[in-house]
Amino acid sequence: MATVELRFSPLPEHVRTARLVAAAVARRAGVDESVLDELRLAVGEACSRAVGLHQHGGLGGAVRVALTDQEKRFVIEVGDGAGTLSELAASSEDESADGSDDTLGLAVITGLVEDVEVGRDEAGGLIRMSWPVQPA
Amino acid sequence: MATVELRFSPLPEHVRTARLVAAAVARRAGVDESVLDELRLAVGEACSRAVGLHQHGGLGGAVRVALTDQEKRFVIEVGDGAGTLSELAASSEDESADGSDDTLGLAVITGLVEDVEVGRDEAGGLIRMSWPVQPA
Amino acid sequence: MDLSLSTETVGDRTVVKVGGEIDVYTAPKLREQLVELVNDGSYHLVVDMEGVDFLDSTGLGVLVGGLKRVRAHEGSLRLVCTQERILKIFRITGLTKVFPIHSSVADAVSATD
Amino acid sequence: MDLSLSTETVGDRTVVKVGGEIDVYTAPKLREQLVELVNDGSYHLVVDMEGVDFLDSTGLGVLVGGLKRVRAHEGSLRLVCTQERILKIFRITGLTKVFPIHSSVADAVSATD
Ligand SMILES: Nc1ncnc2c1ncn2[C@@H]1O[C@H](COP(=O)(O)OP(=O)(O)O)[C@@H](O)[C@H]1O
Ligand SMILES: Nc1ncnc2c1ncn2[C@@H]1O[C@H](COP(=O)(O)OP(=O)(O)O)[C@@H](O)[C@H]1O
Repeated sequence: MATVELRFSPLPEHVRTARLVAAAVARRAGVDESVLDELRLAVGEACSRAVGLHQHGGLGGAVRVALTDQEKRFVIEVGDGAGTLSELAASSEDESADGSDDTLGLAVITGLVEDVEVGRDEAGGLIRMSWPVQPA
Repeated sequence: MATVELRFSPLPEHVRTARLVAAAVARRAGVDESVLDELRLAVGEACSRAVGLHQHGGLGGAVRVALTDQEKRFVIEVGDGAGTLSELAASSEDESADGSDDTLGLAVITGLVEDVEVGRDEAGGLIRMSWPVQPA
Repeated sequence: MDLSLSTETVGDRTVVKVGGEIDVYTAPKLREQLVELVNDGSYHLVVDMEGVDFLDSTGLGVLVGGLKRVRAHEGSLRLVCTQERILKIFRITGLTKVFPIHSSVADAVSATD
Repeated sequence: MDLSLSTETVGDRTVVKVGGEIDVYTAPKLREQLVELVNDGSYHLVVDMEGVDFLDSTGLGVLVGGLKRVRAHEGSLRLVCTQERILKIFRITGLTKVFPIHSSVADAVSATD
């Protein structure tokens, strides 16, 4: 099981909560102070993307953030419940949006996080990221 | 569905995370600043109690905190997965513990929170508390 | 922390001073502000990011949107930013090539290239 | 924030100054400190709570445990606390009747009742 799991209804305001929780749990797990800012940003991006997918698709459900403290890595998984929509959105250019947020979001995540996988599970898209943990 | 739901493995350190999240989401939902301290304490007590039950019972599983923003009330539910253990613990006096924490914890919760119900669901004990929300 | 916004006119430029967090929650306020300025005929904008604590891709998107809007009127959108943390986000998204970034408001309002 | 602890001897009293959060996570450290003092023969304790930001029932339990320990040696455990927020927690649990609570360390170390 994840050490800590957060689920929230797809609203922008809860993305802040997700950032807050991820950073607090990561710090406590021993993730280096110097990468906490990046971690906070990356989690925010993954959650914003998930919220955007739910909102564009007019979907209810929840965004899931799983925080797992492994021996040597701190793993964060952000899953949306947007089903196949999450694939469409990742590939299509949304011309109506200012500056195509989704592409920018992924660029930020992949630019910041060394270990990142953009994949999927049963519910929809799943972004998996990890950071090293300092031995306590 | 709850607006925000947190699940965590039954370890004392995560109780802090639960306090942090509950206070942040409650504030954002419009719970008055003046009661946020009490809310934080009450959530902490409910979570500490749940963690204690899991630990005494040698149980795995997770403690659940559901935060629901209703029209006029902000509702917090803290559920343990301790099954029938949660009843035993509530009634028995644990003589080995310093000052019988469990009784003190419930005293704090019921002393602080006007609207509180101590009950149960399928998984175990469930403490339900609510606070008024200021119209935005 | 929430977003704070204030505007000031310096010659033909409008300086938008931004403070706090520009994220998925607050970015709409910044977007509104930029749209309003352009609608009111301010086409030469300087966005002062020195007070920004947090910036995500939604914020970047709003800035890119602002740039598109002023360009439609032959305008400009310049940024003021010296915070390494924030500059990094522009760099990894390739946006340092899209926005002129200055190290002070004085620099930005007098720039002409 | 974490718990901070420091001790000081004033005459026959030992003053334990506590800062930060006393909760389910940090209370074990306070318990250890109190147990150690009693084991070392300090039976007249003053716990200065003025620097405490957060106190929960686990913390109360540890203080009650400390009181039991010093009483087993005819000792005393006095608290220093003027923070209304913290006092309220002692009040609603009925512990204001159990602990002598003083408004300054000077008061507490000179109290004899
Ligand atoms: N990163 C965060 N995660 C969760 N809650 C937060 C975060 N940042 C701020 N908050 C909480 O949200 C409250 C309101 O923040 P703010 O952005 O000022 O709200 P508003 O949009 O209502 O003006 C703050 O007082 C704070 O407790
Ligand atoms: N209420 C809280 N909820 C979640 N995380 C918290 C809370 N308070 C502090 N933290 C985080 O935990 C980190 C470590 O806190 P601290 O108690 O000082 O840890 P330690 O026990 O490792 O010394 C803090 O830097 C902070 O980010």
